[in-house]
Parts: sequence; structure tokens; C-alpha cells
Amino acid sequence: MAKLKIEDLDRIAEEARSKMTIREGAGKARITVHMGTCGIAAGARAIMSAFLDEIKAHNIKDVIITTSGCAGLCSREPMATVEFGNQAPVKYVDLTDEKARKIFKEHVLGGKFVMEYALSVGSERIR
Amino acid sequence: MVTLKIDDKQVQVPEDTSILKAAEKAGIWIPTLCYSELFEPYGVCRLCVVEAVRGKRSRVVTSCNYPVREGINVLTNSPKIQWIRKTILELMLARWPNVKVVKDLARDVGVEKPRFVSLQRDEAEDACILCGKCVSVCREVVQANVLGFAYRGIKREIALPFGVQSEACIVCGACAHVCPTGHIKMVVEDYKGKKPEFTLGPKTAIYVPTLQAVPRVPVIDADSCIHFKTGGCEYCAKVCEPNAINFGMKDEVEEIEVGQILVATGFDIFDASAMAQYGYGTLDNVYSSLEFEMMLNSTGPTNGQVLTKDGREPRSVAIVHCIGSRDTNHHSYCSRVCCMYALKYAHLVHDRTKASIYQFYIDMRAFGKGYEEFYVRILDKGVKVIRGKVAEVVEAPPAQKDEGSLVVRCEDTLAGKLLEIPVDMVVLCNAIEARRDSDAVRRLFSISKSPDGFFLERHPKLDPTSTMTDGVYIAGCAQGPKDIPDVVAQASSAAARMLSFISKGEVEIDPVRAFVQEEYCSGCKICNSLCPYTAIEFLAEKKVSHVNEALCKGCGTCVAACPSSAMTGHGFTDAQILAELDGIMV
Amino acid sequence: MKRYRLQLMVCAGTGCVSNHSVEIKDALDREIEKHKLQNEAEVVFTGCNGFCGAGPIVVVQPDGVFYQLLKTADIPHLVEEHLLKGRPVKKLMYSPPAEKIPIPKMSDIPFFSDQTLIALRNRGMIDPEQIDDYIARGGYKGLVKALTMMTPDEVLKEIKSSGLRGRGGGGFPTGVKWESCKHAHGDIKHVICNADEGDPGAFMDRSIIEGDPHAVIEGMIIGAYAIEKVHQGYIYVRMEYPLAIKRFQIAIKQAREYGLLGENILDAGFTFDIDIRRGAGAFVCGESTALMASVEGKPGEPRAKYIHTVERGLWERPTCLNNVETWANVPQIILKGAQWFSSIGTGDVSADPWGGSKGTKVFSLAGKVNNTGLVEVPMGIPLRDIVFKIGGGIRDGKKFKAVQTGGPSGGFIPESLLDLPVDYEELTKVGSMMGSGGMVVTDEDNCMVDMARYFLAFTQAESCGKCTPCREGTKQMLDILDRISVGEGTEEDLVTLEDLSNVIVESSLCALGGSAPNPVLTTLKYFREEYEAHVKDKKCPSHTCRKLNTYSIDEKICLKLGHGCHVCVKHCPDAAIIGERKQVHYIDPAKCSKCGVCYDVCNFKAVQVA
Amino acid sequence: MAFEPKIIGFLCNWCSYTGADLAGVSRIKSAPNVRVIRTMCSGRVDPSFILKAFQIGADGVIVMGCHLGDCHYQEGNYKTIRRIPFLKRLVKGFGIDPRRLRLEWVSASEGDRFARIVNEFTEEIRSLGPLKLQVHTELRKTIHEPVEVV
Amino acid sequence: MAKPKLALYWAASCGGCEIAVLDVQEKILDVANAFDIVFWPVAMDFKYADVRKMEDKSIDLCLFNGSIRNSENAEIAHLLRAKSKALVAFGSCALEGGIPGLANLTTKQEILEFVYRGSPSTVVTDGGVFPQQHTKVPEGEIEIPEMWETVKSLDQVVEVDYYIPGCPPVPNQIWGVIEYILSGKPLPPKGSVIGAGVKTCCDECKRERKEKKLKQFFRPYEIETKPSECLLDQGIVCMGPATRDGCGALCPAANMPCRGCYGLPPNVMDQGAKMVSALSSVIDAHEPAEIERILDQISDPMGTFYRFSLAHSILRRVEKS
Repeated sequence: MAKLKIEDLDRIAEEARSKMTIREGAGKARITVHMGTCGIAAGARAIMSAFLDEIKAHNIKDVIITTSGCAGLCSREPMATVEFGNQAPVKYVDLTDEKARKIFKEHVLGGKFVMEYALSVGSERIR
Repeated sequence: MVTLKIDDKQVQVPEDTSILKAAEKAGIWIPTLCYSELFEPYGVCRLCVVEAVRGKRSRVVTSCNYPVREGINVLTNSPKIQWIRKTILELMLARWPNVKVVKDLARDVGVEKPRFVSLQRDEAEDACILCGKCVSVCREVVQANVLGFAYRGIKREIALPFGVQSEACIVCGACAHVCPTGHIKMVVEDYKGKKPEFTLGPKTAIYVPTLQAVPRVPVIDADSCIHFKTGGCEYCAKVCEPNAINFGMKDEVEEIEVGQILVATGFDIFDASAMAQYGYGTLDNVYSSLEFEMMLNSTGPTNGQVLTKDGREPRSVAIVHCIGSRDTNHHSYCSRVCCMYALKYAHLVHDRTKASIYQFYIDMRAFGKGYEEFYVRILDKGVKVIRGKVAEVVEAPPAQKDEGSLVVRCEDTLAGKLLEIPVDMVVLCNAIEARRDSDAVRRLFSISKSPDGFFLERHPKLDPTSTMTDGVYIAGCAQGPKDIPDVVAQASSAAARMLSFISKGEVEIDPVRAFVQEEYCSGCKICNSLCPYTAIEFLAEKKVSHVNEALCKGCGTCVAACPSSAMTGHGFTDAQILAELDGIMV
Repeated sequence: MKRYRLQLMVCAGTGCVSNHSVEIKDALDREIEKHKLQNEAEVVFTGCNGFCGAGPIVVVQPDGVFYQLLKTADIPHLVEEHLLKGRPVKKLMYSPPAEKIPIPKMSDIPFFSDQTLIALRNRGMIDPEQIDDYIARGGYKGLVKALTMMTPDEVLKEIKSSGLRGRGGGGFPTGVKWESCKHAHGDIKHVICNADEGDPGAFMDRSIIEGDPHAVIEGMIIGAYAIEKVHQGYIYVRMEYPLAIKRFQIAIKQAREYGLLGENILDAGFTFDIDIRRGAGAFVCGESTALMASVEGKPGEPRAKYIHTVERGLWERPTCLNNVETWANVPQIILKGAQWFSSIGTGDVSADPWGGSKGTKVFSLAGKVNNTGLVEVPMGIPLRDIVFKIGGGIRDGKKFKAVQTGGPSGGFIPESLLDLPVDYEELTKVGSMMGSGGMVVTDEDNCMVDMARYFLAFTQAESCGKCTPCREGTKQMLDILDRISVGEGTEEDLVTLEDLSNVIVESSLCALGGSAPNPVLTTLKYFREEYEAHVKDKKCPSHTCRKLNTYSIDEKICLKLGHGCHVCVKHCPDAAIIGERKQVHYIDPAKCSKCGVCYDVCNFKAVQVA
Repeated sequence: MAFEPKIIGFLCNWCSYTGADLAGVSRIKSAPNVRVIRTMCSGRVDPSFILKAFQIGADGVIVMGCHLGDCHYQEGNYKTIRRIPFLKRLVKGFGIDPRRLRLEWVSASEGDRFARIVNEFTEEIRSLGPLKLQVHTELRKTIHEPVEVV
Repeated sequence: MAKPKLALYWAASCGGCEIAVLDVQEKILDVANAFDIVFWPVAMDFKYADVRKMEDKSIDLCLFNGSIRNSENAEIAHLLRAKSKALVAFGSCALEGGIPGLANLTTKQEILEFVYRGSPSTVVTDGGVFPQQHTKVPEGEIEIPEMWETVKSLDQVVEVDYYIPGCPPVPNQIWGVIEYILSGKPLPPKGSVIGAGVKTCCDECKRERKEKKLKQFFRPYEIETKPSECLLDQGIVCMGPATRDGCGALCPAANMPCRGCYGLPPNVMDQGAKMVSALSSVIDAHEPAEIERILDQISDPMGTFYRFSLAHSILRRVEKS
């Protein structure tokens, strides 16, 4: 690596940004793909790779994608919850590859809910 | 300049002086142990602590290395300081109970017995108290860097590198000198012989030879001066106000061309320890003539008084002639001068002490002008003169100890009686012998020596001052034992002889001598080693040999030896001799 | 650049590495490979995570789930459950001693939540051997700001007004130190980072160097820039920290490659480089003048500091020496400004730099507390919070007795003073000191006399032996304490002990001697009754001093529970225990040398100690 | 008439020549056969002279010098005492009886010793008879004269 | 005008001197076209009769090498003396007898006895007959020259104009002489030694000489000689000091002592006598017995000192009564 100039520092910071957001657990949007046993059986993995594919394609750095256990509604698997900024989390059900990509473009990037795929808006209260 | 108060006494001192120095200037005593003028203060014994009060903040600091600051008030004896000194000395006393310097300081500060006992207790009087003075002097003053500390904490000790005698140590003794407890000792193993009672030798590296030295100026002995070994010290230069010390001066060897040389290298005295029966070197108060001479000299070690080793005036003195002279085992010749100086000793001892004097001789040789009269005067003074060779000198048996510490056994041949005389002091008249390096000197000037080792004169009667080699003369005891008047006479004759040559301006040499025909000489050097007069030298640049006409005697040995007949000689060339040969055969 | 969705932060501090965290990482890699998650999850070694007591530690990000005390056997289950199915594994989580309910998120664990991280801000978040990670989290931004937008004087003023004080133990205001070094005459000056950390029980410097070396480098460059005429810096790391040395070497190499060290840094016309000097293991070399003597190649012996090292230090040149943690704070102060820093902590430094204790201090919490590890807390936090909230209280429900702060040169603080705010002035007032930040919690089973003797034994062994009071005095004190702990102490010994302590404190040449008696002084002051017990009754209340105990066997327990198992007889060195197998055993007090082995080996606690 | 041997004697100036002179002065009779050549020291006698003497018809050659240690030039005779034995080997090599060459030490005061040696040597050579060498006759001729070379 | 005539002849010689003439390498061509070689029996088949037909003094230069051992040598020597203007004694045999000259250590009878009967390699047939001067054979009578009792150098038979020493003379010295003659410069006086110096071999020897004090003599094979130190200093008998220079001290340079082949230096009459005088002066011993012991170490002084110059030494030959 050649000797750095000041602007190089920012460039490196930018590149490592995505890793950092994951580590800091604070990003612009968070997609949680529900991977309970039923979820996986229903093809949650494909949904996950679709989302990852989109992130790579649009070179998005500040979106966190994570998995969680079964959300409870096994019949509508594969499911994913998308939280955008501090808006209420939206649960999408019966996802397919292109549905996932559409949700990614409109909701994750655009910030608009994609109501036709959504099951509910807001999440349960945990006492 | 900084002004400060020490125990409420106003003091003004330059910028970076330490409180200790300032206190000293103000006449206030502060105990120190690891401090010394010679080197940077090490500040480890902590005995010199004082309270430096500035405004309301008081701080305990070591006065030896704390630089004075404007306006501070120093308390050198406050209760806190006393308490600290006492406790520290208690700690030291617990570990080194019998070390004098620790006991004294403890007593000064009022500590009798420590409250506790140290597990590292060291009863020795000369124990090492880890003050580090030896390390500092070796590093900063001598700059030989031999000593250092090893290990840590309670196991800390002074150590030599790898625990073995280091070659960097120049045995200057500085560490032994500064060590407050005498823990470091100077050991001189290899010297076996008797250390002479009085040595002319200096005690320090810079010394004034004797008070009568001309010029009376101190001189540095480069072999033992630390500066010439390690570049350090220069302490003498520090204290010399006119700073007249210049280390740059070096002994120079000058080569000067001279026409003539007078060899007057003097004599050595016979080492009496070779004759064990006289006890020189084993018994006290048995002196050689030279040592007794030193004792009589007013600038000598005893300022001219005749004293025994323990400083008392001797009650009786024995003077024994012919030690090593007229003795087939040592020197068969008579040293000529001993009888007269022995009488001189008798005369001086008689004047300076009330001792009874015994003189043991074989033949009293008062040969010179006025000498016999002097001998008679000595006899009148009541000196007991006994004719007989002393058999031996022994330690007096305890019974006779009060009369004299030594007993001289001899036979009075005139009275035919065996005598045992107790005396307090014995003076031996050592023989005069050729100097130990006379052989080397002889070869240097290519002069020969007579069987008794003294240099051989050209002719014993007709020409006692010159030698076989032209231009080299000898005078004084180098040519043989002789008295001062004779030496003066011989020396003046030699000087006169030399002056005559010098005034004449040129040297007369006989025509018969050899010379080299350089066109035929090819420098085979066969002739070089032949000439007893070292007249043939080799000219390196021309690569030919050359004859020094002044030295060549014309014997022709080299002419015969020259393989290429390049060497020939005026008056006896090959052609001349061959012509003679043809002539006589006709 | 690979896009990952999961980052597994495996702690690779010295503590966890010695607990096999390397095997844990290998197991993780294997399992991820097996489940073909290698494109989604990246396993990263980080520096010390701080919660050393819970090692080996893995934090799964972005979920922030904290797994502790992991064994390689747990890994397959963890990967399958959490990484694949996204279901965190409860049994591997931390659960507070009292409630026993696991807390999944690291940020919720009290040990972490109550801490305020400045010096340790990157712990567990970056791979110390990747300079990019450090830059990504705002690394070298402070340096850029200093070099391009501030003059050396402004940088110095910023540090001074921030109220930052020496974290090494002395608490000397850093700004003042930099200023006097700047004004000292001499055209070659040096800065040194003291990473000797000789205190037993202190490991915060180690974890900063291992976990975030570039923070120290950036701090030193800023310091050098501020003091001016400084082109060569040194970091003095002790040989006992090989991992720290390795990580710092890598960091220096990477910094040099990036042009952050060496000629013309960042083309800003400032040249500065750092070399590593290894300490040979002498505690005294933590003292500044001894350290400098050691760097110069001489034996590590302190010299009188009447002329401060900022005027004549390394090779007689002005030298500014600061602790690792001090340097680590500098970049943040420059980046976020003095105001932000002085808002944390106690007192007011605007007028008098000694007026308060600003910023945070890292303590290495150890001893009889549940959560042992590195704790960075804001100055002024009550001691009780550190011990009971962050520390999680005393282990096994025992009763708190005292906490020892400041390593062997610090003192013991009893329960009565537990609420004192932790800062320089308060700790010194009660006889202890901030020191390096070592904090050892003791409980009722600890004997104060034995603790004092332990710390004094350390300082006595580490004394350089140069000056009489420290060399002879500490040995004398230790001998007295040895006698007391075997029952030969007298009342008068206690007087002598205190007397000696004060003399040593007053007259020793350096801070080691000056602070070595603190543990004894504070225990004498706060726990005199324990000393009295040892001396008068020849008893040790907490039975630690075995020679003072009397051992006996409770027949009932021995027979009923142990059925005379005869184990104690086999181990007793003095054959003082009589009794056959299957029968009651009995200790003969005459022969018993009170070694306490029988107490240790008896599985049924039949041996009674009184 | 009886064979009168021709003997050549090399005498050193300080001792043997003076000794011979003393013999003459003290009227001591000795054989007239020795024809004397005076050199400053016996060390000056070059072996070439001795061979030359034999070449031009000498029947015997005697070299005389000072006693060892008496040499006026200190070490002259030490050289002679080494040269003459070596030369005897050469003379023997040429087939000449080595007894025809003799070395004797005679000091300045030994006039009678000189005469005795001379008589003794003369009789010895007389018993050996004349020395016949081919070089005496036809081998002698040579035109080779040492001349300066360009 | 016609080219000067050159004649070369080899009497009792090994022929080395002729080869030395060729050793001037390509310059032999200059010799060839500068001279008209009229007589060179070793190289070409010249006949004595042709020489006898020439007028006297017609040969300008005659290089005569080899000593005079028998009547034929003498006869041709007289012939060439008559026929040539400048007769040069070429090489140490013609100058001083050379190696053949060593025969003067014995007699003719002893030589014939040994060669034809005594030597181990001789097979004695029909009573070990000696070669006869005149023998009858069917074809007629064969006559061979008569062998002389004593070997003589050239100048002991005829008058010699110049001498060139060396066994063989060194090529650059030979060429130096020829070049000088060709240059037509005035010839040096009759009888002078040319093609050599006036000093001794020591002058040209590169070895460093020190003061000589010898306690023991060695043969060259007995010790390992130091290359930079004079051989005589190391105890090896070297004839260098008593031998004329000119050869460039070839032998000492090759770690062997000089053997004296360049003959007597200008003022010396006898190499043996001079070496005796020189060597004995440097022996470091005083007692006669010690001196004898050291002298015994010089084996065969006659052969060593007179290897080349016996026939021309003061006593010429050994008397066998």
C-alpha cells in the first residue's frame, strides 16, 4: 500500500463501513428473515440469498440483514420483518424471490411499505 | 547567585550548588556516608536528608544532590529529620553492627542499639555497606569501569564482571582508598623479596622526587598515573590553581649526533640478602649502606635521625665491613671505599646518638689523603674497632632482648676470642658491583669488560679513561670501585681528552684503511658482520656497503673476505701483494 | 469486498487465548464451512473484550449476543442454532449470579452497560491486526484534525483544558507535563509510552495494546506534534507481554506502510517514528527515571527527580513519558474536543489543572468479585458501584471486607469508605492511590495481615536496592510481618512496623519505596484489630495464617460421612493423625505442625479449624 | 746440491713480524728458506695468494699471526683460524699435500719460537721434496687479462 | 657491400650454446639476413675443407663454443683463429673449461678405465678394449682425434678476441652483443668480457640480504627456503657473491643457489679461493672442532666451487702423482 494522503483515510473508512455497521448493530434498515425449522423448510434460505444479492447489486452499506427463529406463523412461511429507520417493523409473508427483491427496492431502499405482501405493521408487545 | 536560609541562617551560593555545600559554607554539619567530593553525588544512603520548606509545602530531600532554590528554608535538624536519620542508621546498624563508620554516625545521631535484628546480619568490621563509592570512583574518576552493582533489592552487592578479576582494572587502588569500611584490600601477590624499609620511591603518581631535587618541581610518573591509562581522573589538574599541569607533554627520545661519548654509568650495590647469615631482608633493623645513608640524610624518611624500626634511638650499633667484597663466593675485589664511609657512619652515629658503636673490619684501608688521621680521630672517640669477619647476625634470645634486639657473632682475630655482641642496629657495608645492565650498555658502545664486570679501559696504567673504541671514554665506578676524589680526577681527565679532540677540529686517522669500489660491489653483505669496529655499514638506497674511514683500523680482514674483490685497501691492494709475491719468487 | 451479514467477534486477548479461544475460532470456521455459511458469516479475532472472567468469549453481531465460557464442544450446536436458524443459545449466555436468568445482549449485561468507554472504545469491535478496522471506527481522524486544522499550541491547549491526568498512577496533569517538555531547551526531544505495567493484577495496558494499538500510536503522534522537536518515540513493553509486542509491531509496520509513521506523515511535513524497547521484567522499571535508564541500556535504577525528566530525561534530552491509557485517551480528546472530555469526571480544571479528575479510568477488577475483568468507568463513580453493580457483588455470597486499589503501591479501603467517589484526590486522601488501576476485592476469608504481607513481599523483592530505607526497611518490615503471621509478633513490633513504614515513605529515593508501605499503613489503620488478634491472641480471624490455627477432627462427620476414609493420614507430613480405616481419626496437637493439608484433603469437611 | 725448498711466509705486522724481527735482533739462527710477506693482520691473507704462491712454484706456505685474543685488531686471527683449515681441504683437493700449508701463532716476544717453527717447517718441506705442478709449465700461458668492459 | 661472414663452431660442447643462439627467437631471421653464415657444423653440413679454402681473416665474426678436449678441437681452433677477424670464446666452456673442464679432477686413464670397463652400465666385451687412435678396418684406416690428458679453455690454445660467459649465455645478452656488432659502433678493446656485467650475481638477485652469521650449512633439498631471504643467509652454499652478473639471477629466482656459470667477476683470479675466504669469514664459531664440524657440512668443495672454472683456476688441474 502506497503512502496515504488524508483523503485516502476517508476512502478506507467508507469501504469498511459495511462491516462496521454490522458490528455496531445500527444501520438505516434491518431485515430479519425468520429461519425457524419451518421457515427453512419453506425456503427462507432462498429469500435470504435474494436479499444478499440485492445488497451486493446496489452496493448498500448500511442495511443489516439478520435471521431469527420462527415468528410463530408457520403457515405463511417464508416470512421476513423489515424495520426501516425508526418506523414500525412490517412483517411480509409467503415471500418468493421476486417478491423479496420488490420489497427490498420499495421498502428497504424507498422506505414505502409494500402492503400487498405485508401481513401486519408494528410488532407484538413484549412484557 | 541564589539566597536561601539554612536553619534560619542566610546563605548566598552560586546557581547549581547543592544544599550540602551551602550548609558547609554556612558551617552547618550534615551527616553524609555515600557522598564524596571526587564524583557526582549518588544520593543513596539518605542520611543527608533535610526538609526543604517552600511556603507551606515541606519536602524531605537529600541535601547532597538537591540544587538550592531561591528563597527556600532548609531545616537540617528538625525532629522529622532526626527521626529519619535515626531509623536509617538503626537499619544499617542492624545489618552491619561492627562497621566503624556506621557505629560512629549512629553514635553521633544518638542511636545505641537497633530495635530489630537483620537476617542479613554481617558481623565483619570491614563489611561492604553498599554505599557505591567504589563504583562511582571507578566509573567517573578512574574511568576504568571495572566495578558495578549486581542483583537487586536485599541481594544487591558490589561485583566484578563475571565475578573474576577484570583486565580493565589498572590496580590504581582508588576503590580501596574511597571505601569507608576498608572492605576492598590491595593485594600484591607476586613480590617475594624484602620490601626495603625506606623507599626513595614516591607514594603518589605525581610527586616531588626529593626536597633537594633540581629543579624542585613535581613530576608525573606516567606508568602509575591513572590518566595515562584510562584518560580519566585529572584530579591534580583540578586542584592546581595556576593550573600548570599539562598532560600533553610526553617523554621524547632525541637522537643527537656526537663525536665522542663518556660512559659514566656508575655502579649498583651488592644485594646483601644473598648472604643469609647477616639477616638482611629477614631481620628488622639490619640496613644496607644505601638505606642507612638515606636514614642519615636530612631529607630522608627519618629526617636525619638514627632510629630503629619502632622509632627508638638505638643503644648500640654494629657496622660490618666487606659484605660481598673480598669474598671468593661473591666479589673477590675490594670495593675500596667502604672502610672510609663506615668510619663516617661511626662518626655520625657517635654525634647523633649516645649509642656504643662496634666496627668489624678485615683490613682498615684508610688509603687517601687525611684518611688515616680521620681513622685515629674515630678511635679516640671510643669506637670499638674489632678486627674479624662477622660470622652471623641473629635475633637476640629473649633473655638478652633488653640489651639489644640483635646479636652479632664474630671472632676477634687480634685477641683470638669469639665474641657475641648484642646490638640494636646493624649496618652492612655492601660491595660495589657492576650495574646489572652493564652487558647491554657495553654492547651498545662496543666496549669490552674486565673479568670483574666493570668496563675495560684501553690501558690499566697509561690510558685508564679511554677504551678500545676510539671516541668512547669511561669514568667513575663504571670502570671500577673508586672514591669520590679519584672519580673527579678521572672524569676531568676524560673531559680534557675529549676537549682536545673537539678543539683540534678534525680527527687524525692513519692512511692504511679499506674502502669499497662501489662499481664492483653488489651488496652481498658478507663483509658487514666482520668488522669488530662496526666500520662497515650498508647503504640501503645504493644497495652497496660502505666503510666509515674514521672507524676503520686497516686490518684488511674484510678485503680478503670480499668474494668479488670489490673491497680493497690503501697500502695493501691485491695487486701490490701479488707483485710482492712474484718479486720474492724470482 | 465480501458482503457478510454476520460478524462473530472472538476475543483474542491473552486471557482468552490461554483459555483456547483459538480452538474455538477453528471450530467456528469448521462449522460455518460445514453449513456453507462462509459467505454470510465472518469470524474475527478481536482484542480483549474486557470480561476476562467469562472467557473464552464470542459476540455474535449484529445481534450483539454475548456467549461466555465456551468450549469447542458447544460450537456445532451454537452455529446450527444461532447462525443457521437465528435462535440464540440460552445455556451459553451470561446470567447474573443472583437471578440466574440469561441476558442475551451484551449491552444489557451490567458489567458492560455501566461502563463508559473512551480508552477501550474499540474493544471487541476491531481486529487489532487490521489497521483498516481502526480507521473504519474513526481511527486517525483525531490526528488528521490535529495535523491539518490545529497548531501544536492549540493541540496542547486542548489537552490541557480537557483536564486529562496521568493514568499511570501519579495523576500528573498531562497538559502541564507536555507544556514543560515543550519549553525545556534542547532541539532533540522524545516521547515514551510506559507499558511496563509491573503491578501484579493490572492488565489494562496490556489489553489496550493488544486490542487497540493504533489508539496509542495516534496519541503519541499527536503528543509529539504538540510538544514539537520530537521525531523519535519509544514504547517500553515488558517481555512478559509477547502478544502485545507482536500486535504492536504489526501495528507499527502497518502505520509506517500507510505513511502514518516515519517521514512526512500524511504529507503534513511532520516526521515521527516509534521503536519498541522491551523491559526485562523489573517492576522498578515502571518508574520513569528507571525506565529511561533501562532504555539507555543501563541497569534499571531510578535517580532523584529533582530535575524532572521533561527537562533532562532520556540521554539527557527533554522526554515526555505517559502511560498507555493516557496516550489512548488523546485521540478522542482532540477529535471530540476538551469540553466533551472534561464533562466526564469530577472537579473543575479550568483554573487549577489539579482541580479535578476528568475522563474515565480503566480498572482491572479482580479478587473475590463475580465479574472479573477490565472496567472503564467515569471518574467519580462510587466504589460500591464498581464492586457490586459492575462487579456483580462478592462471589459465593461471602461478606465484603475491603478493596485494594493502586496495585502494591496502593492501599486497602474498608467497607465504611465504600461510597467514596473514585478519583485521584479521594483515593489519596484515604491513604490509597489511583495507581495503575489494579482493584482487588477481598472478602471475609482474606486475612488483612497476609494481604499486606503479600503486597509488601512483592515490592520488597522488586526493590532495586539502591537506597538504604527501601532496601533495608522493606526487608525489615517483611521480617516483622513474617514473624507476626507465625505468631511470634509482639505489640512493640506493630509500633516499629508503623514507624519504619513512615520513614521509608518519607526518605526513599523513588516512588516504589515511597509507596511500598501503603498496604501495611492502610491495613494497620483500618484493620488494626486483625493485627491485634495475630499478636495478642496469636489467632488469625480468617484462618489464612495457618500457623495460628488449631486443627481438630469432628468425630461425627468423620465417622458418619467419611466412614474413616483415612485420606488425611496419608497426606499428613508429620504423622500427627491417629486412627485406623473405618474408625474415628484424631489429631495429636503436639505433633501437628499446622500445615493445614488435612483440612484441604478432607472431602467431608470433617477437619475443623479454629 | 740438496733440494733447497722455496717457502713463502705471510707474517702479521704486530706480532709474528715483530717476533721475527726480535729473533733477528737477538741473533737467533734460522733457515733462510722462508721468504716473508708482511700484511697488517693475518686476516688480510687471501687464500688466492696462497694458491698463487703454489702456482708460481712455492714448495710450502706458512701463515703466522697473533695468539687468539692478542690480535691488535681484536678479531683478525679469528677469521684466519677458519680460513686456513678450509683452504687445506681445497689444497688437498688439488692433490697437493696439505702439510705444505701451515698456520702458526707467534707473539711479538717469541723470537725463539719463530726460529724454531721456521727450521721445523723447512725440514718438513725438504722431506716432502719439490712440488711439481703441471701449471708450472705448459698450463700457465693465458692471454686473458682482466680489462674494462664497455 | 657484401654481408659480414659469421661462423659458429662447437668443440667439446653440449650444443646448448648453439641452441641459445636460436633462443633469440624471431630475431634469428635478422641474424640470417644480416650475416652470411659460412660455417655452422651443428646446423648444416659444412666441410672443414671449405673453411681451409677461405682466405685468412675472411670470417668477420666466429662464435667458438666448447672447451678444447682433443686434437681435433685444437686443430679447428687454430684454423678458425687464422680464418676469422674476431674470435669470440662463446659460453663458459670456451671461456674457462665449463663442465667438461671437471675432467681435470682425474686423469685420462681413469676416465677410459671407468667409461669402458668400470661403469655399472657398461657391458664389457672382448676384454674391455679402449678406443684406439688408429684402427685398421677392411675399408681402410680409421683415425680418431687424440684425447688430451688435460682439458683446456680456448684462450689456453689460441688468442681470443672477446669472451661471452654463461652456460649457456642468456639470449638477451647474445642478442645485445650481435646488435652491438651490427650497429657498427667501435668494438671494445681486445680480450674484454662482453655480454655480462662487472658486478656479481647478488646485484641482480631479488632476495633480501642480512648480516651473515652461519652456524650450519644445508643442501637445497634439506630445508624449505624462504623465497624472499638470501639463500646464503639460510645456510645454502650459493656461488652468487663470486660469480659475474648478466644472467638476471635466474637460479636464485627459481629457489636454487647460483652455480657460478657466468664465471669470475672482474677482479677475481679463482672462484674457489674467494668462496673459501668468504664462507669461512661468516662462520659463527671459534673452537677449531666446531669449525671442522661446520666445514664438513659443505660436501665436495672442489666440485661446488670449480663446477665451471676448474680449467681456468689458478692451479688448472689436480695433480695425480
